[in-house]
Amino acid sequence: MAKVRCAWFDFTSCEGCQIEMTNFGAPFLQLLDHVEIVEFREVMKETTDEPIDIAFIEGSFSREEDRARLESIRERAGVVIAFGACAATGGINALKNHMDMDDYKKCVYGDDSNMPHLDTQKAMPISAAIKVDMAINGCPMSRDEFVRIVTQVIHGTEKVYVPSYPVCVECKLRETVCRYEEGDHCLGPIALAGCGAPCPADGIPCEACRGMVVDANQESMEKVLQENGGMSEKRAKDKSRMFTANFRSDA
Amino acid sequence: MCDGNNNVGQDGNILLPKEVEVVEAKKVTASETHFVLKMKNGDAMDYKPGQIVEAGVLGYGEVPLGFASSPTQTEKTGTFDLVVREVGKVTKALVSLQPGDTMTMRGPLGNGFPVEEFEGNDVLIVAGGIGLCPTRSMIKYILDKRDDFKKFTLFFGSRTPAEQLFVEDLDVWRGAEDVDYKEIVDNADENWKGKVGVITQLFKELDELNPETKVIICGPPIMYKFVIAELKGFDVPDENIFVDLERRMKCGVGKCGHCQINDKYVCMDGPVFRFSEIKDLEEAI
Amino acid sequence: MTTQNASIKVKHVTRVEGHGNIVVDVKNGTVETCEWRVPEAPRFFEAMVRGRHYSEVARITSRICGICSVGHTLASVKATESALGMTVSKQTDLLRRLLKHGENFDSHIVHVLFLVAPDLLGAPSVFPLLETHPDVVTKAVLLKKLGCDWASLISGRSTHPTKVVPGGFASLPGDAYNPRMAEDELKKLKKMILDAVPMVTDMYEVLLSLAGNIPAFTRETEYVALVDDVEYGLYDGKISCLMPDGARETIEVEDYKSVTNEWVSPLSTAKYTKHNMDSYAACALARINTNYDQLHPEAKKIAEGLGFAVPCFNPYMNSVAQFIEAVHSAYMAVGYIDELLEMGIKDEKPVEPTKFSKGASAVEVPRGLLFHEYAYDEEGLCTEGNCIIPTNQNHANIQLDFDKLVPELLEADKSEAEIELALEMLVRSYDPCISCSTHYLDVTFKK
Amino acid sequence: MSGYYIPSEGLQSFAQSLMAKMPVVAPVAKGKRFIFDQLGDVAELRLDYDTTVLPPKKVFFPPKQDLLEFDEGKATSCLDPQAKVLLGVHPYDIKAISMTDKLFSDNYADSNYLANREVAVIIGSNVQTPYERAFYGSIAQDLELVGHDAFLTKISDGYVLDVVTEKGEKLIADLGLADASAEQTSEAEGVNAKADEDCPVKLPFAAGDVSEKVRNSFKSEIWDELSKDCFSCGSCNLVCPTCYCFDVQDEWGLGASNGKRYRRWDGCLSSEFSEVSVQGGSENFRENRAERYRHRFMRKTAYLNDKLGAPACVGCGRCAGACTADIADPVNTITRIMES
Ligand SMILES: Cc1cc2nc3c(=O)[nH]c(=O)nc-3n(C[C@H](O)[C@H](O)[C@H](O)COP(=O)(O)OP(=O)(O)OC[C@H]3O[C@@H](n4cnc5c(N)ncnc54)[C@H](O)[C@@H]3O)c2cc1C
Ligand code: SF4
Ligand code: SF4
Ligand code: SF4
Repeated sequence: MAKVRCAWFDFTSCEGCQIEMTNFGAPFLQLLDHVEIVEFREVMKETTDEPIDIAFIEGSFSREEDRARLESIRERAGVVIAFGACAATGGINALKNHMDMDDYKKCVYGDDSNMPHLDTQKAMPISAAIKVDMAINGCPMSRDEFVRIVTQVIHGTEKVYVPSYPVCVECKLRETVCRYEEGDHCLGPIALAGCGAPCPADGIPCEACRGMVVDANQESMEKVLQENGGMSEKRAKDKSRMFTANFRSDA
Repeated sequence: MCDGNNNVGQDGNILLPKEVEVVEAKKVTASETHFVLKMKNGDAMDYKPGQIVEAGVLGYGEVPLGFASSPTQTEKTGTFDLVVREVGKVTKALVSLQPGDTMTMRGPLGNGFPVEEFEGNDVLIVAGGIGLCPTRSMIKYILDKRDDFKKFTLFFGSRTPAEQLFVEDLDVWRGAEDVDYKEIVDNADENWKGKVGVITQLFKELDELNPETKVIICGPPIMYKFVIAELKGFDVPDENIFVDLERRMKCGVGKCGHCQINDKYVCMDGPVFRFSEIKDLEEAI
Repeated sequence: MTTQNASIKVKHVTRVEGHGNIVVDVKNGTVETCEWRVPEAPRFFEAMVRGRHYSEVARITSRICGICSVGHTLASVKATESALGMTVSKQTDLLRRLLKHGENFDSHIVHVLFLVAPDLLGAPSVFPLLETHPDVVTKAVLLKKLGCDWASLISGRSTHPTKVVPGGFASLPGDAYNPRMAEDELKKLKKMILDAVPMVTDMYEVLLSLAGNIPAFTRETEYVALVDDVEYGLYDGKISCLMPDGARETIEVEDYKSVTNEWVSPLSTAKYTKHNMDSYAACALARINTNYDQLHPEAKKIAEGLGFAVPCFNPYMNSVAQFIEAVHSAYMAVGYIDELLEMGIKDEKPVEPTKFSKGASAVEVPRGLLFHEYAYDEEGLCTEGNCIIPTNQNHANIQLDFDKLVPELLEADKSEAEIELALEMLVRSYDPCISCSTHYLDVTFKK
Repeated sequence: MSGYYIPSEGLQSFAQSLMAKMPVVAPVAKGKRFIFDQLGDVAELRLDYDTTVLPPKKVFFPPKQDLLEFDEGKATSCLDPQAKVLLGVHPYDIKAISMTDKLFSDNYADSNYLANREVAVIIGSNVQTPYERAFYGSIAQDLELVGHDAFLTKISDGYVLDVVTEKGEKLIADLGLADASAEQTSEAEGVNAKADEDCPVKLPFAAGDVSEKVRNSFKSEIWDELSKDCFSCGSCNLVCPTCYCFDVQDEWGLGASNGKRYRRWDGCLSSEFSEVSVQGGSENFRENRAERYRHRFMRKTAYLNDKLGAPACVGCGRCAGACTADIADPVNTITRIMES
């Protein structure tokens, strides 16, 4: 089997998904038997102008000026994978999408906020700019899912199965005591699974970093957040802005 | 039902498939491939028309597929046929197999058509699109044992002439004396000289239909309702109508639950159902 | 002088986290422009935390940076604890220190072995080294994995930790759901660290053989780092400013703004800082210059072996300082684990807030000093936030290093390629984390 | 067979001597709840548990179970049954296990379940602390309590251990347990006879009536109303001791051609569960929440009754507690339907 040419590109993000690539240990070296890394700015100087088999794109699309670069990657790549939550859904960066630009600029840069290089637009998934074939979701991306998807793509599968059910399923499969039973709250019932539900297992709520399931029952979620999660109506309404701003019915 | 002997793999693991050799692989339409297959290790494939198998490729998964050949052929040649339409992950892996490659298989599974009940009766088969695959098994069976059946009528509808399956068979049936074959397409092309329209139009050409006729319907869900309405017009009782249903199936042996329609498991109680049994099951059709 | 004019254009200098530009313009032997620029897309975290509940704030600000997310999380929960009047338990304090060492070890291994070592070996990246130095790369990968597992065991995961929450920990180390299992997990970690010591020693030998390739450049500057009574300043303490003449000044964390004095440059989406001098450095070098005495004896041995002496004013030596710190962290961790096991692990719930006000914190992240500050309203919702990250604090210092280095290199008749490499290596030695500060490292030479 | 007596303070050493023979899986505390887990320290055994998050079916039918491994086109079975003691199983869970035993052995016997089941020794236990949502006292009453090998009953000053199979007898033969006295035996009988009375919630309808009425409500609009808050999260399926649906997926390994096929618990409440490709397109036979929600209740109260001889619900109450929207409680739902 010829090695698959892979490249990594980054946009607005914390680069944590790229760093997760270094956290595999020995399996990473095994993966290098099938994968040739041809571009990865964070760890290497080499770049390529040749066609790429798989382009992993990290970061959200948050500046119009990034569109051209995204398009050129799309042109060169056979498969484009949104790498991590920022690229797949807009990620944490979309937490400011409901705010007014002048307001958030002023908040951070004060009187200097009118300098033009500080302008941004709403943080969107890269699919807002180019066609994306699949996503390795999560904040940070799930290493297990990375291996699962990449090995399938290497073996020629174009349509990789990824779960469409909520995080509660994975929570049950690992027998985590539900946050609600511990007197906490959780967005698991509307959150897209695939991560293996690490957060509730570690004792914190699921913040839905992979976005929402299709047909998420947002109304019921608000109700549960108030009735069982003990939140005020306002907090319950604002709760899902953290990672799922672009999924909300008001987005 | 056939006994389970064919089914049980190593360690008695019912979910462990056996190996099947691809003898021929012929692309018959843009999306369908016709396979001729043979069990490896000299095992026999002992099935009834209308039964199914779980066919797969290791690393991609398994999917339910209906036999497209008649057991009468398998008895003679030791081979059997499947037709696979490429729609997704597993079917893509299946259609990429070449002669000499290995396909994995569990089966035969399911009930199949109640052949004994059909014997000595008139038979009408209404097949739409890929619904011709599982019914081909029965058609071939009837044609091979023609004397066991009375009048045999076959309706076949497809979306376009290019999507017609088994073109060699169709040629034979068009000219055959012992089958009343009628065909129609939803949309014609410039070379099509036949009828254009929906499959139910073919009923208009029938002067009469013996209410004792045993009818098989297999095609897209939308077809069932309209065909059954036509049959009502000829007073065919629900007990004489047989439908072939499709559901997602993971195990094929009545465990995984995916194919369940109310009380019924399509993989065990079906895929062939007497219409009278399921007509009140809301989720069935 | 032959390099009267220089014309080099390199786009996307690599092996740093985030994007930054260098613009150097030399005409007739005179440096006309020499600028370090950060055009990373701004991300506005301080605006995004407004209105969020205190339990969510660290989860948001962790996403400032995927590499020092443990540090951001710790700084964030500490600032929140200070604002909400929460005093954490001894167990929490020890576990967090153990975690902090885990992050330091983890990040330093990546930086020194994956990002800097290729420069010293003249390779474009770590991947060609797989062919030439397979043994070294394999060990580096295993050590990196150890760092990740170590931090993950305590914090849930090394990128965007889960278990670290205001008031303590959301759950026990590892997959433990009771104290007995937690103690087993810590024993496992101790064994993992001790088992890795021979690999660390091997890496020391490699570094020793390459030490000669580290450029000799010095520039006296102010060093800012944490000082802590308990240990070599990392997790907690006060701010110390060390002047080139050895003068020291200690400042309370609440008064961090009197040190950082942030200003916005039109060249950058990140903010710049300055204190007593025109710039200061906040990095491993700053820490080791400030706290050398508190290094673990085994780490001091490594420092001596590498010929490292304080005070050191060569910014390129920051990578060596990082390696020494990695060794320090490994030994310190073993001590902390022993202390925890001796105390016996208890299943503690995070402490609750006692007030709602404003509070600041400082934590040393692998690349320098980090400040977080928040204010909360009576509902526990954040009303304002401020994060000052080390790379921001180093931007001005990098600029001044450039200002001294470029003429020296021109003087020494270096080729364009050599100058380019020297500048890239300088930027890299600071281990900048630009996405922290707010992506693109372009080096542009104009004639 | 025979009854033995274990004094209160002897319970841990009893468990310890079992642990010396083979792994013991028993209830232990996890946060505010309990789970069945392999005992690491005998002091952690909690026979006073109310109920566990997941039912003990996980011991035979793990949430994720490898079915086969393959390499270079050759597949081999992953069956690897490990003998263990399953200690402290409540009667409702024993009933559920005998239901899954039947379901996995009917028609085609599934050795992936049965092999694990056969090597396990089950020691039941009476309910010392009933789960607040439990209604086992008023459902599946006619179902015989079978399938376990021994049963522990808490009495005033210890436990009576009833050994009911040879497998059970073999396990404890060399432990030197004292025989239970006639008083102890009759005290235990008394405890078990009134166990159902202590069950906190009661379902006041006969199974046959429920089955009929629920079936007849198939087309009722009540399902829309009942399922309005449903998240399609499937928690109600996954925690249920009598649910056994699964999904099968293939997964490649890191080598060139190796991998495995596994199954994982699935639930009819998830929307992908009933998706099919029909004629190449995609269709969902239970597209909306109400249809899926209804399917579960049909299965629990009607569809499997003939096969199992009782409704496919043993009244553990786990689904009621697991449903974040609190709409999965069979008692509430059945009552609403019966009263509609
Ligand atoms: C009784 C029966 C007989 C069949 N006979 C034939 C036949 O003779 N020839 C033929 O080409 N096809 C037949 N099918 C359909 C075939 O099983 C599906 O096309 C196949 O399962 C799709 O799998 P995939 O992995 O390629 O698609 P996927 O990538 O999984 O998905 C494509 C679509 O198929 C659906 N799907 C996934 N798994 C299944 C499943 N197990 N059953 C049904 N839909 C599924 C998905 O929801 C999706 O909409 C039959 C199905 C049944 C139930
Ligand atoms: S903890 Fe969250 S994800 Fe897990 S079951 Fe409860 S609500 Fe669902
Ligand atoms: S009924 Fe409750 S537990 Fe079941 S799928 Fe709906 S929300 Fe989830
Ligand atoms: S339906 Fe609910 S109460 Fe009944 S057995 Fe299942 S989980 Fe227990």
